Amino acid sequence: MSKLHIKDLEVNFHTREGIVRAVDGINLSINPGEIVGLVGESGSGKSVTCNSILQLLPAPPARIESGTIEWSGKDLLLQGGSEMQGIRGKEISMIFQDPMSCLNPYIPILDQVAEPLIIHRLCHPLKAMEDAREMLEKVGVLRIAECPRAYPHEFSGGMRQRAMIAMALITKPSLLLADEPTTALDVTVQAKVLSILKDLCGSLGTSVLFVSHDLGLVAELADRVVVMYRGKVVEQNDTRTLFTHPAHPYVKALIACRPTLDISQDRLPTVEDFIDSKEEAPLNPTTISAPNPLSGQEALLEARDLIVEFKTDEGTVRAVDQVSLSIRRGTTHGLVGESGSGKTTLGRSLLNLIERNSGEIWLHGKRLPASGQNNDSGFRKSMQIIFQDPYASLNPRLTIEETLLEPMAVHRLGGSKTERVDRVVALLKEVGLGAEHLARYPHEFSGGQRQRICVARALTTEPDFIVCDECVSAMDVSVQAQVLNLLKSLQANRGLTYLFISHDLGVVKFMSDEISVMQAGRIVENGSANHIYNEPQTAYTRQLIDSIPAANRTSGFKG
Amino acid sequence: MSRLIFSRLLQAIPTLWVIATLTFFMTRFAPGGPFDSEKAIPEEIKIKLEAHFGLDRPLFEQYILYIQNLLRGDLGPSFKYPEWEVSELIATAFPVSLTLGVLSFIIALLIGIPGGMIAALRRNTWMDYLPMGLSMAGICLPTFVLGPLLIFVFSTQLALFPPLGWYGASDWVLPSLTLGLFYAAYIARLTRAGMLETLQQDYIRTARAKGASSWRILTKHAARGGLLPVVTFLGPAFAGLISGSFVIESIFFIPGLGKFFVTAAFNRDYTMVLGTVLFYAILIICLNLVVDLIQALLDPKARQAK
Amino acid sequence: MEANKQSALPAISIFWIILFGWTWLALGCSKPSNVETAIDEQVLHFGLGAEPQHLDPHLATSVAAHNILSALLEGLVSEDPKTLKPLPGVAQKWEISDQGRQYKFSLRKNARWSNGDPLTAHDFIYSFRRILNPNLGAPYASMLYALKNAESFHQGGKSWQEAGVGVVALDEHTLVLTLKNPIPYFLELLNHYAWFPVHQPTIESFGAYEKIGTAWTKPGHFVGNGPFSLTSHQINSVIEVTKNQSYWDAETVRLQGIRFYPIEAVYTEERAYRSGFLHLTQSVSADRIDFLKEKYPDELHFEPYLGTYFYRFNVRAAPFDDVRVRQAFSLSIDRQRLVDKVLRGGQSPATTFTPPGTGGFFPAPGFAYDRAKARELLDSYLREKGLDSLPQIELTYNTSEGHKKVAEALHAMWKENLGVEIRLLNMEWKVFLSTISGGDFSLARAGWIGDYVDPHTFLQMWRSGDGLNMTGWENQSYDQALRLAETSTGTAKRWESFQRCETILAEEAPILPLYFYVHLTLRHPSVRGWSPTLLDHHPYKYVYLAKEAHP
Amino acid sequence: MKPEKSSSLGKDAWLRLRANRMAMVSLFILVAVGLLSLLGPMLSSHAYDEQNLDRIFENPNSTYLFGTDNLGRDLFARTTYGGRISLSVGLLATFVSLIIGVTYGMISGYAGGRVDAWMMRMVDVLYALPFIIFVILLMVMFGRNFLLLFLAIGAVEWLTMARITRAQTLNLKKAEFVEAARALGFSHTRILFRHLLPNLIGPIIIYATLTVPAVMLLEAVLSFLGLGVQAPMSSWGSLIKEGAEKMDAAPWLLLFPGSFFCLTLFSLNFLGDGLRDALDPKSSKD
Repeated sequence: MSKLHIKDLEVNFHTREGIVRAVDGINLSINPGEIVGLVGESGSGKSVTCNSILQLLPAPPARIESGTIEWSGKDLLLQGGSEMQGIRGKEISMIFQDPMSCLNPYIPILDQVAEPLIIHRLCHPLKAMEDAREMLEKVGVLRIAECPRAYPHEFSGGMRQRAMIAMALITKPSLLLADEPTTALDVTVQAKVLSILKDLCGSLGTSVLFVSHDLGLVAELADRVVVMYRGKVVEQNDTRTLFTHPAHPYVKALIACRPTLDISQDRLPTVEDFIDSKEEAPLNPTTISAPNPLSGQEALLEARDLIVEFKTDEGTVRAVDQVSLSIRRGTTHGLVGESGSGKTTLGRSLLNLIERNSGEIWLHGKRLPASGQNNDSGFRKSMQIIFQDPYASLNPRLTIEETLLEPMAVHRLGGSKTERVDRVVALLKEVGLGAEHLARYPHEFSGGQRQRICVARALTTEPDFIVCDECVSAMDVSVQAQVLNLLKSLQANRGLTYLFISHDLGVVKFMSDEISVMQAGRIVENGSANHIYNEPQTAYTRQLIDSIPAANRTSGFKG
Repeated sequence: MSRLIFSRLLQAIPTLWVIATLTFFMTRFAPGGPFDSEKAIPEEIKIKLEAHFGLDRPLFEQYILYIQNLLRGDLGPSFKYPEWEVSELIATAFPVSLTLGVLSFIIALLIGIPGGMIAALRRNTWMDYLPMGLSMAGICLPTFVLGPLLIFVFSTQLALFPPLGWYGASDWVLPSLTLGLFYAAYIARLTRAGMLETLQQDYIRTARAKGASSWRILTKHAARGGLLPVVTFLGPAFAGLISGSFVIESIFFIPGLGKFFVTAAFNRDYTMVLGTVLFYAILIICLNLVVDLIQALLDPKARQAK
Repeated sequence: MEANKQSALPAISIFWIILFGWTWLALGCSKPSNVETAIDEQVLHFGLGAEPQHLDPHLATSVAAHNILSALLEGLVSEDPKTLKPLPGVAQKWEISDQGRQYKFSLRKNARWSNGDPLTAHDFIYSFRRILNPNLGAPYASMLYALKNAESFHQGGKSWQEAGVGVVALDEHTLVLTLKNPIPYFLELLNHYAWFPVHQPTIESFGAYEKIGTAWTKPGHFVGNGPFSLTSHQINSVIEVTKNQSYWDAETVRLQGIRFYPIEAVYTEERAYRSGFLHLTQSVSADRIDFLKEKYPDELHFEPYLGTYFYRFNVRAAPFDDVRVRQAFSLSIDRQRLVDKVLRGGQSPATTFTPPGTGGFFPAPGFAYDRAKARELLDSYLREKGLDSLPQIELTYNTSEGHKKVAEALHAMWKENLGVEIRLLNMEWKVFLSTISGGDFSLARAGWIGDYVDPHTFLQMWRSGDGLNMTGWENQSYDQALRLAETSTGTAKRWESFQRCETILAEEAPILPLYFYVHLTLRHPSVRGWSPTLLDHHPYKYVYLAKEAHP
Repeated sequence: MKPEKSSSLGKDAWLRLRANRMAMVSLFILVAVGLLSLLGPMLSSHAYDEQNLDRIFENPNSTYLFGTDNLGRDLFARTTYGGRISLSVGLLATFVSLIIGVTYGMISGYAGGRVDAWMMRMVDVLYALPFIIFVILLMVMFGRNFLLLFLAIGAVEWLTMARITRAQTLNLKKAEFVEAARALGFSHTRILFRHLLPNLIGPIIIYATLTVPAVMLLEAVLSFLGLGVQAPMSSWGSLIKEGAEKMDAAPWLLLFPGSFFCLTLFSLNFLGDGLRDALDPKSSKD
């Protein structure tokens, strides 16, 4: 068993726009049998660090400027192509984030799992297939026994990630590099995959470098946690100490700004609260929120017996199955469920963006027209949507000004052009941007800023009802906190009604007054936020809650 | 799989019908007729001739008659060479074009795919620029320049190969090279683009992380995905190759199909035009089907979808 | 990316191994050229120019068909290889009577079909009847109008007996032809394939008597009586004939076979010749004359060819409805310069329509070059019409390098000499034909090759309403003069009438003769017994191949 | 990495294109060839149809920069004049094919469902037609007007463009900004032309740079068949065709127009590649 020791590693990216320092002199070591968590937000350099160990960085543009990576007496950075081939997959294996794209779609799973054994000539190819089958069964890919020639696309994401684990561990490597291995998975699946990973590595004595953006998740698994921020290691310590006594303000902020399930807050603390003030902020700057004063009023939106079906090659799929829903004015209705549960479809059919097969939708007591026609803009003005991906939801060819003016022009709001521009500027200020941003194009903004623009666009028509469809799911926790705070304050100021869709129970609970849990197109549970969390009525909801890493469920550390 | 073949063949029927109809009327509306000639034929003889070929009937009746004959598999005699049936002419010329096409195809693949792969692997080095530059030259040079050029070098100057004819293996070299190089150029570019795209895929990184060698990555992991777009191109390209090339046939004096495509239209040889058009359409339909089957073979996802 | 260099090498090396292997294989198989082996084999490799449309002599219309049919069939007479004067063919001898109206042919007894059947006078009657049968629709049926009552039979409605066509078999071997009126060049006419006999049993067995497009002309079916018989026909590739042993004069025939290659592209044909693939080419591109003259001075031949290259005016529409404009266009062409500088193939400038010397007829020059007069005529026209310039004139020609070159040269000449800029309009062949015959042109390119060596084959075209006239020009005196020439018997009288026709043509200028054709060809020195003839007819039975003489 | 100045995607693409040396050289060559074609016939002291029958087939010399042809015409004037014809033919036909193809593809992709299926079926049918026969028939019908003919060729060339546009539209249709536009109650036309079309420009431009050479090659093939421009006009295709026939006797007749032609095609292709890189969203910042 060897020890990995990274010393003063510096990695730069040489792009046309200039040199970007991705990793800025970090030191890190992994002892035999140890599980080390490497945590940071996007752009912190955690993946670059991980990839540079096996020389898997795309070069150019990446260049390792200095440092050493010691592994069983050798400096990995000095090894040539064929030496590295001998180490990769044999001594050090790797698992990547997206199981959908990381398995070769043209080769049967079994062959891919067996391949490391064949490449490294560890056994006879026939024996390798046998071992691969065993390994796959061990990680729970049971279908392989029935159809050994199955291809990756025939498996779900969770099964594929299990197969990736089997592939990585089949050669019994000394070190496993896991780069965000569960980020793309649903919580319940994530929990299962993590436990398999942990058990298997434990039994093989493999040490693990576990890279993740999710501190809570790492707490669940790691013996030791290393936190990176802007290419530097800001803190590393054993898990318990790091959680209970974080030293660096950034780490403190990371722990604090994630909405948790056990307490209710009106506003989330943000990283700026901790870093800019340079002072010890309270760990829990929260107030238990008072009951919403607007609650109990009449329903703004009501849906009755909604059914939405899609035709696919395999036949008709019922995405929304007899859903009835009522949302009161000025409240937030949370909608939670795993991928494929139909929550997004429900959101869009409420906006009449998708044709529904049957059912009725009432807004302001008026019935919406049956089909998803575009031109009956009467109701369009009062209902808007904010999407998950702020990168895709802004037209890249239009400036912010054009994007925001267009809806007003189409709906003839706001009289003259100057009046409209004034309103646009006011809106931008409201979402935390300014008039100086008007002439810019979307690609010049960060993800958080773009989402603010999307919010502003949704507000141009002065709607009452906004569907937030996973609108913070793609964001780092620190940015997520800012956007969630913005949505909350807008609701307070404008009396907006939200349908807040997310797979993240914590976020939903933070935002919502009421929560519906969706599964397979149906709403399985309905109730007030606290009620759902404290007394889940169905096994499914309970499973959802239990799957959340303990550290994310509560503000305290119980791992 | 057999369902795919069956449904495709079923779809082919309306396609062929539309094509036959379109062509029928287009040729008839083109000015001039099959019996116009310089030594002006007396009017009464022309009428006789037209009656003999049924051209005196109303156009729509001719059309119905043609479709009826077509359903019986009868393409009728050529108007230009009435002593020959259209199907007979196609049947004599097709083997020639097939030989030429297959040879060119092999050359195109043998040059194009390795060339594109090398270029993709060594992107932005001279091993990329050289084959890509050559392939651009191949695309830019019309075959009627390349053909005489090859003849000039290999036949006139070096006396290695005969400059024309289609009588033995040595006659095959220059025409298939001329035709093959043109397609090789396209294939090389497509291969390079496809390979570059595939080499950026995450699963290539996975393969590298397993310790696979470059050769293994190229052949086992990247080739399938990278060559899929090439396969799509190959169907119509192959149809184009084996249905002959007028330019090549004219330069090298080869009795292939390509000549009929051009001269039939020029001669207003109505039956021949329709015959060649339908023949080509059937080729395209069959080869597209083959392409789909190959794609299904290469791509398990496509296999399942079908 | 650390790809290793060996990665793509196997594929490349496999490719090169195959290529080299192929090269060696091909080299190993490479044979001596056609021309090299031909002397021993006595096989002539003949550039045919185009695939013949028909091999049925009664349906054929092309030069290519003539070149093949004259090997496969023989008429009543044959041709002298140098002068094309009639020699005995199937007919051993003949007597002319009734002031040239009646011909009595004695057929030779040893004349046989290629399948051994004897060839009799009835075969000729059957053949004449077939080509004149209105239901066959033979394009050259009118060639036989020379026979008495042939025209009325061909117009239909009458049976052969009723019509009484002037052809009678006195016995198996004696055939009497009666003409409508005396034709001095009648015997020459008989060498046209329309007069060739066909084998009755074969025709009947294919039902080809009045049906177009039967398989009787294919190898294995074709029964002929010529010096050669058809052995192979691969369309667009080769037509092969071999010596017919049952031909009556097989002793004279020295060639064992002829291979005809329908190479259409003139540059491909030239390459074929230069590589020893062909003995002779059908044509040579005008642009290659200087180059080939230098490289193959002894093999490039300029041979007289009975044909005139000219343009038609459309006299039905302005401005060419006025003779002054037509004359102006004609007078502003420097034909000598056109011939010397543009065509460069030894053509002679056409100052008349009939090539001088056709059958001994030398017309007086009529079309001249006179810039000043041309300008004057045009100006007077413009003044009279009150025009500043002529409307846009289009010169229509069919797609061909040669036609284009001439048109471009004339375009420049008119621009320079007349100050008129015309527009050139190149049309695809069939469109060209329908445009011209529809009269939808102002100036159109044309050419005429004589079917027989007599001025009549040229001058008859300009009769009012003739199918070949197409200019819309009608002239009573011309028609009279032509009729007079047709009915006269004495040479002097005929020449006088033809001269009258020529003079009217030159005065009225419905056409614009440019030059007289020359047959340009590359011919290998080993081809012997081949003489230049006016009609480009070369009786194959006198042709043979011999080693080049080494002076 | 936020730029100080605001920049549109177009400007960004231009900056990236400027960094691509191959593409810039190509652009320069194209501009030079274009200018030469435009001005060349005026620069030459001989008109493109002016004949000097005493000086035919002359080697390049001081009077005739590129030599003369079979009628003693100045090859420089003819080459540059031919450039005008070939380039305008290429651009015109491409333009027509773009208009038809993009509209067709966009409608098909945006409408989706049965409309899409039928429209694409039609494209498949047209694909199965041998192109050359149809060009000849069109040629025969429109033969009198060369520009009209290339309008017709453009009308035949649009198939691939339609397929590309449709595929892109299908992708873009699912983009969230299109859905946002629908949620905001915009009309279909507005979505098609203001939101979809500008985002399709990238692949359209790239394919257009590949269509221009394809059309120019087609023009050359038509010249080979004798269906090219009306004499005495010249086009690169017809000049190359004539040059190829005489390459052993008068190589300059092939060399000069051939180099211009190849240079233009090379440049168009490299420019297309450069544009692809420059407009590729993957290579954008972030």
